[in-house]
Amino acid sequence: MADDWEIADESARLPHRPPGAEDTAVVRFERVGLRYDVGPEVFRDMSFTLPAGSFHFLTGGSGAGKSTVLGLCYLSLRPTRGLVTLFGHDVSRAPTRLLPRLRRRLGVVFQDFRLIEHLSAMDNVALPLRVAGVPEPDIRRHVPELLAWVGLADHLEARPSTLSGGQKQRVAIARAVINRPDLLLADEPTGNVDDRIAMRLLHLFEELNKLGTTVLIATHNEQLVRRFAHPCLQLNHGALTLRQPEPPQPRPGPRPAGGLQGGRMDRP
Amino acid sequence: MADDWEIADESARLPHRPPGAEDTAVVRFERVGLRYDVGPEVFRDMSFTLPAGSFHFLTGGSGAGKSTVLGLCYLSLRPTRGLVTLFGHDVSRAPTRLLPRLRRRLGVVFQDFRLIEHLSAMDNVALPLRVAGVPEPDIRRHVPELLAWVGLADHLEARPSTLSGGQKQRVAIARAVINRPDLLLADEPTGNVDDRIAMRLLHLFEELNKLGTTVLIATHNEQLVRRFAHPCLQLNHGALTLRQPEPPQPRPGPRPAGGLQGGRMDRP
Amino acid sequence: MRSDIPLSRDRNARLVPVLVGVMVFLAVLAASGALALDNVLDRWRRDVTGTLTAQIQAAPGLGAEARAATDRRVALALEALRGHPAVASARALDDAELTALVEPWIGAGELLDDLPMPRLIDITLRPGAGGDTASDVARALAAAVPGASLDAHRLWLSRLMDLGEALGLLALAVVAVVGVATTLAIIHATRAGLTAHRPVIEVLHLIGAQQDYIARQFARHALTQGLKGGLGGFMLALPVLAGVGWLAAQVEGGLIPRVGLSPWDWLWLVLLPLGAAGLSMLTARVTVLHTLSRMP
Amino acid sequence: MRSDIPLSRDRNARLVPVLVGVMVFLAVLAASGALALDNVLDRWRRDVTGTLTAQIQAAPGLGAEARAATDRRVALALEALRGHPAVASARALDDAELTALVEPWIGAGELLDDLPMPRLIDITLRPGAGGDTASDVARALAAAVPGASLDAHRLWLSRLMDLGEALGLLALAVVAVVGVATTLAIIHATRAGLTAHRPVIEVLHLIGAQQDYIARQFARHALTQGLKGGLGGFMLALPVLAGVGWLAAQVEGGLIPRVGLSPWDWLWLVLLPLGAAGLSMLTARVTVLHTLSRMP
Ligand SMILES: Nc1ncnc2c1ncn2[C@@H]1O[C@H](COP(=O)(O)OP(=O)(O)OP(=O)(O)O)[C@@H](O)[C@H]1O
Ligand SMILES: Nc1ncnc2c1ncn2[C@@H]1O[C@H](COP(=O)(O)OP(=O)(O)OP(=O)(O)O)[C@@H](O)[C@H]1O
Ligand SMILES: [Mg+2]
Ligand SMILES: [Mg+2]
Repeated sequence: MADDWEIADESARLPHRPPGAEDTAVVRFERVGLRYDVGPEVFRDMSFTLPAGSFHFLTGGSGAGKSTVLGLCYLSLRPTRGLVTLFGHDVSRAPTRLLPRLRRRLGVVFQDFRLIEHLSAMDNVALPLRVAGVPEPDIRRHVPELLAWVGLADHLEARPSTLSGGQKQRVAIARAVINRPDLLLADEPTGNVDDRIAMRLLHLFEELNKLGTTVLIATHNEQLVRRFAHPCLQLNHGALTLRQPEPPQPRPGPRPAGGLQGGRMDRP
Repeated sequence: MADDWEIADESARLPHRPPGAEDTAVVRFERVGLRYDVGPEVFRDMSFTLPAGSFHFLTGGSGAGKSTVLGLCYLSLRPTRGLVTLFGHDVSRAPTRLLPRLRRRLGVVFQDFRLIEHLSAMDNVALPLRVAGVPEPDIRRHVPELLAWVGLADHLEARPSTLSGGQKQRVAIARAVINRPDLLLADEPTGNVDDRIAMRLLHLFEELNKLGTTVLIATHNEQLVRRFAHPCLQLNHGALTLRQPEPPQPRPGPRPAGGLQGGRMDRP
Repeated sequence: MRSDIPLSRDRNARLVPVLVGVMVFLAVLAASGALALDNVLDRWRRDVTGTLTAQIQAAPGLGAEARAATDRRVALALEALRGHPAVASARALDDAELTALVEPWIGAGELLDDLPMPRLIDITLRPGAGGDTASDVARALAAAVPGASLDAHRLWLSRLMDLGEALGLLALAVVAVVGVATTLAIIHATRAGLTAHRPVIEVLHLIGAQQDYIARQFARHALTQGLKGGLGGFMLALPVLAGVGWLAAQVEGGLIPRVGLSPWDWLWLVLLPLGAAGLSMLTARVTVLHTLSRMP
Repeated sequence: MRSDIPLSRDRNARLVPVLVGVMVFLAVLAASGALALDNVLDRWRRDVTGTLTAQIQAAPGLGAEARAATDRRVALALEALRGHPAVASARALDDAELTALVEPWIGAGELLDDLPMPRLIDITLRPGAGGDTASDVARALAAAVPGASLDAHRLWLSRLMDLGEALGLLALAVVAVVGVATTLAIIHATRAGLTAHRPVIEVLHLIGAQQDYIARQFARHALTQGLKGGLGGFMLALPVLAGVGWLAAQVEGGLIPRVGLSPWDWLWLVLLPLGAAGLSMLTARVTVLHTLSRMP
């Protein structure tokens, strides 16, 4: 796991994002509005920017529109009004051919996991690699390593329906990060795990962030937002406000040294 | 809402549980063991009792077996070994005819909601009443009231797929409590809602508890467990320990007076 | 009855009615074919069984004398036939009948009167006459009257009848096979339609619904869907049947009787969509109860 | 090709192969029926078209004299026929042929030699002879030779032929209808099978799979399933066809030619399961691409 996940030649993998160009916008919303079908507008005139390499939380009450914002970012929804750009491309006007290539640079943790029921945990996590054409031997090596790291070494062949809620969520997270995305979007990724695992997963996201991945995490967990000092986008009645992190709080316990290595987490 | 939900002649509804007989066990596990198919035992020799009218949390790491314990309580699973009694009936030996009647005295919030996709929120919540043969006019009155109370007045006719994660969870909770069950089992009922709504839902559970409902809530939310002073069953490596509540902490904000009344919660 | 779980709002479940429709459509075509064939055979049977035709050559020459000679031959033949133990009755066709028979082939007109026409005798056999009765009668006739023979045509028709009967059996066999295949397909489609509803069944079960309550919901739903599909397929088959009937009416010859379906046949056909819907309902009920019986 | 998404592990999706199987089974039965009917008609056509049989009554009396008189009549008739513009050739059947024809009806033996047997003449008409040629020839023959007539039997068979051809058309129409229904059912079953996979399609799409990659996965899966079902249905139809063939062989008369299928017919039949599988594959591809085109 470690060798493959420790950075080596990150710049070579990300030619579109020259080192130091932190100000390049990975996601940019400009006066975006969205309504579902004939319903009311979920929000309007929303503007914000996620610079490359940034780490943001996205909070807001239930039904405020967090998942909707993420859906716009991962190209599952099109804005009704306004402009959404992803990696500098206007998503409304990008040619259809281009979209799959943009999507492969994303990692998404869906709120309802969206695991494929008739595939094993391993096959589910391998999906982004298969789609990207990664050679099978590499898949066979990387996937079990990552699953072991999230504490599912014993469940490689389990169908999603035989996994507990938190185990499913960890499979979903593994699938989102397996191809080291340029942009990670996670929707309530710790809703079904206990605080210990939540910490561990957040550290995984921070580790990825250090490798250059831009991260946006929608969450209700105020504690998490407070504990990790990252800027927070707050959705409230369709309006977005950016809240800078409070002065760093003492982290609970020492941060694990070998960040992404470590043993199993199952039944801690 | 209020009139119907405020107690009136509770004793008449619960002849099996004479007032004051708090020691009557609603759920009793005796040296229970369970394994799925050919897998390892999730736990063994588990014994505990939920007295009538009690309120317990159930905690434990992801994959520890919380959902499995609840599944045993709501008769979705049969113990591989040991004895499980529900309302005094040995579930392994109760005649099949009896089980639906036992199940109707339960309210269950499933971790994955299990809403019926092609029914509206209203029809989903109405399901337990329909199954119990409640007259349609009563259903038409009670269901919208309860949905309004959990903040979904605007979403009565919405299909589950058009609801946000937290909205789905609230529909699931409404369905569990609509028939004022004798035993409420909730699996991670606040995983998808923010703290404010979580508090509100917990108060709903406490309110029900005061009306005589026995409550068991599986959760990862340590904060919640600490904030509400109720005994907590802790699952750890297949062993169960009972932790009595710490000395009462100051509750966050005044508890709403008209507990179960009140306005909408959507987009707080 | 009070309002139930609105299963019919599930819009994905259009498969079952469509498949039931197609199956009923095919089954109606197959069954009506078999029934019509059976009707044709029935008429042939009535026409043919127990009757024979003898042909008496005309005496040579033209004119009244030759006619008288021919008449004598016919009288002789009638006598011989009536004396035969297997013959119930024998009747000579009169001139008008004979002319009517020959006319289509040779044309009407005075020519006919001049020709030395062979005479025909309709023979009715006693019931229960065996298969070789015809040969027996033929031999007796030939011995009694020179130039008399049995009409091979009718004999041949009787053989055709046997063939037709065998083909009818065969058609019935094919219809049976189609019926079995149809039944299996409807059962399978209904069950597959229900797998999509397994979570619903599970939730209803866990909510405390009685097994029978759940099964009834799904059975009623399946019945409605099956009726929709079955009647649809039946309706679609009607114009096809009408077209086939029209074509058949066009080709009706003297030999091929009118192809048609009796009211009883129609009853059978109407039973097909109803049966398909009932089958779908029963399958739903059994499947749901089976699914439930495997839940604790 | 590298390992793909193992869609085939989805165990709920047995519906499509079973339905394709049933449909192919029915289509094979229908098509082989139509082909066999066509073959029968073809032989009848070859037997009947352009040929006629004339019957010459034997001269009265027994013995050599009468025979000689009959022979003269035959010679006269042959001459008249060969002189007719519509007749290509005319040939008198010899004694052996005549005896063989009559034997089944009257029985063999010395009796036959004693009987004044009518003679038969095989007539071949020139190609392109019209529908009323037969009546024309009949009239000419009757005028030339007393006691000579055209065999109504053959004429009747020619009418039966017309009927058979119309029935054949009708059968083809029914087969076409069955084919359309089958096609629709396979398309529908494949699409319904895919609705269960919609979440999978969605996830693959969101993960950044190319449309063509996704469509190919599902098309290949559908092809495999369709082949399984189609070949299964074909295999099931084989014993039924064999049984029907055996029954038909049992009832073969002199008139009904051997019912059978040529190698070309078999090629057509084998194309049915392959076509069904191809149809299923195409439907899957089109449906998936359509589903994807409606996702942003
Ligand atoms: N597919 C849809 N069709 C119609 N309305 C929808 C759809 N999806 C979401 N909505 C509505 O849009 C609003 C915002 O939903 P969204 O899922 O973005 O909320 P959220 O912030 O993610 O909430 P939660 O924290 O509960 O998941 C909600 O009122 C919801 O009912
Ligand atoms: N249907 C099943 N078949 C086989 N194994 C199962 C099944 N359901 C759960 N398990 C296994 O049983 C163990 C306990 O699962 P359970 O769902 O009870 O955990 P949990 O405490 O609810 O966890 P979480 O907090 O993540 O929901 C897990 O290891 C899980 O993989
Ligand atoms: Mg959401
Ligand atoms: Mg659980």
